[in-house]
Amino acid sequence: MFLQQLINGIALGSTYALIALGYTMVYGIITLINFAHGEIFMVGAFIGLLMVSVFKLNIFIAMALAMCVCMVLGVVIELIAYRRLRRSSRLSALISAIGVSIFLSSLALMVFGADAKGFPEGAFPLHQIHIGNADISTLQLTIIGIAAFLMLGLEFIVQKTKIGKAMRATSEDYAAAALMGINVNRVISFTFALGSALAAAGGVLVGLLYNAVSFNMGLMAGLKAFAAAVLGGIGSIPGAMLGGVLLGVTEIFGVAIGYSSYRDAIAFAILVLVLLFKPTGLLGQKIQKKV
Amino acid sequence: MLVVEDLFVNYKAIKALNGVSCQVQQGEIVALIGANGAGKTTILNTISGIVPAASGKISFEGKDITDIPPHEIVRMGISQVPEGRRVFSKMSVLENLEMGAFVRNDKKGIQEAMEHVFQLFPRLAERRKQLAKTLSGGEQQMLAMGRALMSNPRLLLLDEPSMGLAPMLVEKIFEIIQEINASGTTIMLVEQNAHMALSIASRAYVLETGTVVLQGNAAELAADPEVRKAYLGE
Amino acid sequence: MAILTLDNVTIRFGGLVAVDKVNLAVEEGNIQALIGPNGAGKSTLFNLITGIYTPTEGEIRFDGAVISGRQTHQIAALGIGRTFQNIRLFNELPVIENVLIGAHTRGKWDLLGSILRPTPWVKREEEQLLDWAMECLDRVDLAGKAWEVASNLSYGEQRRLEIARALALKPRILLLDEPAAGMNPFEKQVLMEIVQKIRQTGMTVFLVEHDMKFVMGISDQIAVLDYGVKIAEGKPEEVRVNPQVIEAYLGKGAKQ
Amino acid sequence: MAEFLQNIVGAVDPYTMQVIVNIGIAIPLALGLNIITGLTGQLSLGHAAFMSIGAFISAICTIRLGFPFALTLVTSGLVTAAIGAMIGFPILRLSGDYLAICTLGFAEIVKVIFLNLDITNKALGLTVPAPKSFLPMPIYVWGIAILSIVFVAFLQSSRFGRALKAIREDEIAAEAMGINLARYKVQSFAIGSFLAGVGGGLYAHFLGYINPSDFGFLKSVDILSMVVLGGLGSIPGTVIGAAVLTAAPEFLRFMSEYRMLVYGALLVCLMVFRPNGLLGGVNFTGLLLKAIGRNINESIPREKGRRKL
Repeated sequence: MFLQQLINGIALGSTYALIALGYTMVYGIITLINFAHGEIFMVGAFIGLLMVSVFKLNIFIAMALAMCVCMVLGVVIELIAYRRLRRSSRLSALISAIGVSIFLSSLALMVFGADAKGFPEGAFPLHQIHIGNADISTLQLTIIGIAAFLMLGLEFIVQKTKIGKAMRATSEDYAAAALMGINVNRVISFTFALGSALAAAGGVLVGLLYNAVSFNMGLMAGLKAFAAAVLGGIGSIPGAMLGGVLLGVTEIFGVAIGYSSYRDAIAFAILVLVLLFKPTGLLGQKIQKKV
Repeated sequence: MLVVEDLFVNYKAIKALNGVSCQVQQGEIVALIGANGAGKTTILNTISGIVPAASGKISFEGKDITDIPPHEIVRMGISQVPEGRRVFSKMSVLENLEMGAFVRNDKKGIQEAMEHVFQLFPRLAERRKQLAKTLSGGEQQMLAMGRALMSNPRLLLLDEPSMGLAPMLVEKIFEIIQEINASGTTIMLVEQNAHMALSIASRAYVLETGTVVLQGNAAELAADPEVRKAYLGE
Repeated sequence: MAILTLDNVTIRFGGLVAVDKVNLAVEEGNIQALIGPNGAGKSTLFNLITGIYTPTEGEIRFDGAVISGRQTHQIAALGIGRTFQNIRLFNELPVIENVLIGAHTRGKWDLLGSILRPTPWVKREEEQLLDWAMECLDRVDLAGKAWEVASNLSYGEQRRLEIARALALKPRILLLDEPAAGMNPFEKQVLMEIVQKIRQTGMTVFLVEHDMKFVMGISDQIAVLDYGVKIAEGKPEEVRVNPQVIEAYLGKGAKQ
Repeated sequence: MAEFLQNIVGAVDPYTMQVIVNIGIAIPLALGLNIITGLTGQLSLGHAAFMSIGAFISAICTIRLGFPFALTLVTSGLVTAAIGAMIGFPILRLSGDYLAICTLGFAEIVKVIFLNLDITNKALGLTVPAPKSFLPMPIYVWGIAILSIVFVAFLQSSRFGRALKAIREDEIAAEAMGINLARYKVQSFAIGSFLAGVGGGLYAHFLGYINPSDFGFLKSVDILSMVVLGGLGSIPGTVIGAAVLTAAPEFLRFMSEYRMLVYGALLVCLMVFRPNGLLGGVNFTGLLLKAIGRNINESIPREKGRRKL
């Protein structure tokens, strides 16, 4: 029972982590809570669904395509809705982000309708594996595997590649990075592309997990993923992974011990408590007050 | 090599520069001195493209660079060591230096530049794996200078290299600045330690509230009673 | 009598000792200056006095009472007014409202006063505060700009407005952080006269300044800070010829 | 008297009257958020939660306790203010985005709690009986709207309001002027919550049915847009914002399908092209004087202008 719930929790948490990474990276680089990020996740899920059910593509190819489309979407959103606001107040950018979020979800409502859509039968070869008294599906294992693979890939890009290092430099000191000859705008676009791709992957995986894709799935998942990012320490990539998994596991265990109707409140209660007692999150760094 | 003509810069309603003109010849060390808020840093930042000019013209090696974005300026051969060092504190010494070479793609050249930097600052070689935030103030200054040298600049802009450093270190840093200059890099230096700056510079400009009030040969300026007055209120 | 005393005050940020065992006494009614190169810890000292930072070690006393460890707003209410090195005005508000906010501790009506805003009692206080604010603006020669938005003022005017705002607190000691920075010689002259006039009202002035002409011309007493350590103290003519000070400012070899 | 008013109300067609009343309900709600976000500069993304607290408290007062309507509204306002202060005390230490997220999280928690309580009838929601009052309901609502406008106008021009504005502009400088940040922030949060509570009470009784799901994130964004549209911190702006955004969906009915789509796009355009709000920076007094043909500068000579503050 415990093992079963743990695996369920980790599988759910991995999807939160995938979305949380985008929040954390974008916040790290332009200190904006990208409210539209949850909708990118939703769009990703729909693209994946479309590829599988209409174009009859393999689920993994569909996921890769969804990631590509969302990369472009993320970059375009930044270009249109955020770039010009980079020097305005934080509030303006935040409201613009909320506007994008409303726009995308109502667009999805218009195009795909209000009902949740499921993946066609056999889109993913489902098998159950028995470990002890736990039933673990191949889907759960795949989710955990893909999430882990993508996160390791991201970590590699950020730590080892030239553009990844430029991302870190830019998130630390915008002007100093520009003085190095780094094209800051391009680095920011790249960050949005990367984060959006991960969110799209998360969207397809969640769509498979619940076998439901709907226009309003972005809001709650986005908010929870944000909670995960804050829990881990916003701006920290390992923090987002840790936060996502912790949140997923807590949520599943909360449901298991009978608080299923408070499911959505659990994530936010954790969020509020973390903000109150350790505002920098589990792996975040302290920020010195500037006078 | 660098010509600044009648440069005006505003921050909102505040006029930071009121028609500054100055120039730097190939191979020189030129010092900009003056009190806080006189506009020294603004000049460097406008040359680097971080701060937009309201009017006026900046040209480098004959090309107009007034409205060119900062990352292009670095490519053209100007690099800046900003005030307060601003190293990437969460990155290692090595990674900081790699960032300095961001515009370059020649692996061999980068390797050579890095060896040159380690030769100038042996301390950095010892600490190449450490995160920059664990370095002392003096070491961070060395890292900031080393980082700027990684792009092989023809003109190096130095902003307050002595700030917050112990006197022993200040002398060391100034020796290295002369060394860098001797190896062929032209230098424009902003410094509050006027005597130190004038002792290594060939020429200097004295700024006050966004305008050049005095200029000339560094040795002559060092002896000028006006300079002493500006600094010590004599 | 000393109105403000610093006793062995030290603050560390991580490994960096920004202010190191500083002892200092500001005499009541004096103009006391604090000078030193950039990064010497002068502004940090002001932030310690006003409670923005808390000293790692040592004690700060104002008028006999220990103030280190108290909150910034409590310290302000005791009668310590200040300006900031990098001008911190309430930018979107009119000049007069900036000064009225400075007079916050001079008023009594609070939330209830908002509800009773049109009653004679509240009105009277508002009138008094307005008169007082206008008087403060007058003292820095800005009465004519009372209705402009603060961010539309020139640099020199913004610096003076900060002083008026601090004066509105009716402080017993006024801390000025680089009041002359970025001013032209004429504006500096005007500022010097303003500060002298302020002192004539009996107020103590404690200022950080880089402009030596300004400092030398106005101060009764000067303390010099270098790398967080007090290296000299005395009358302007003493400090000016102090070899350590010359070295800190002009660099080695300038001793003549 | 009451009959006379009833006649006036009766003269307007019911559909228009409903829109007018909705605007009257939106005004205290938006003004409450304007105090927190516009005046004090603390971004709240959970205003709908306070509205829902007010709505449910007032509904319960009416249904279970049989309070008269006026007492119901006062109770819901005060209880909401108390909860606002209680929540505000710990979270107002947070700054900027973190505060925004915390209020958002709090709002979601409130929603989930209401969805699980028996007294709020869980997910089914509550049916609220029409209030008994000698005044016709529209007059009642607008009376309260006007009262809240006057109150906020007083507040803005008082010493208290100036302290809030100082906090918005620069917290460190405000503190150096002797302003107790924590106290003023909590008070501003409490007053904003009070108005949200009253607005929630009006909403519950005028609509006659409330459900916790009606007070989600989108409702908070809706109220925030009213404040932002009119320009943060401006009372006329907020009132116009409340009126326009309440009436707009009615005018946009012909494109009901695209409504939210257009709304989202407009929000982005508004921020990109006018980051200070559509009416931000507009001098309403000046416009008024101009409209009646007076020169602005002449009309506010020094002595008179003083009182204008």
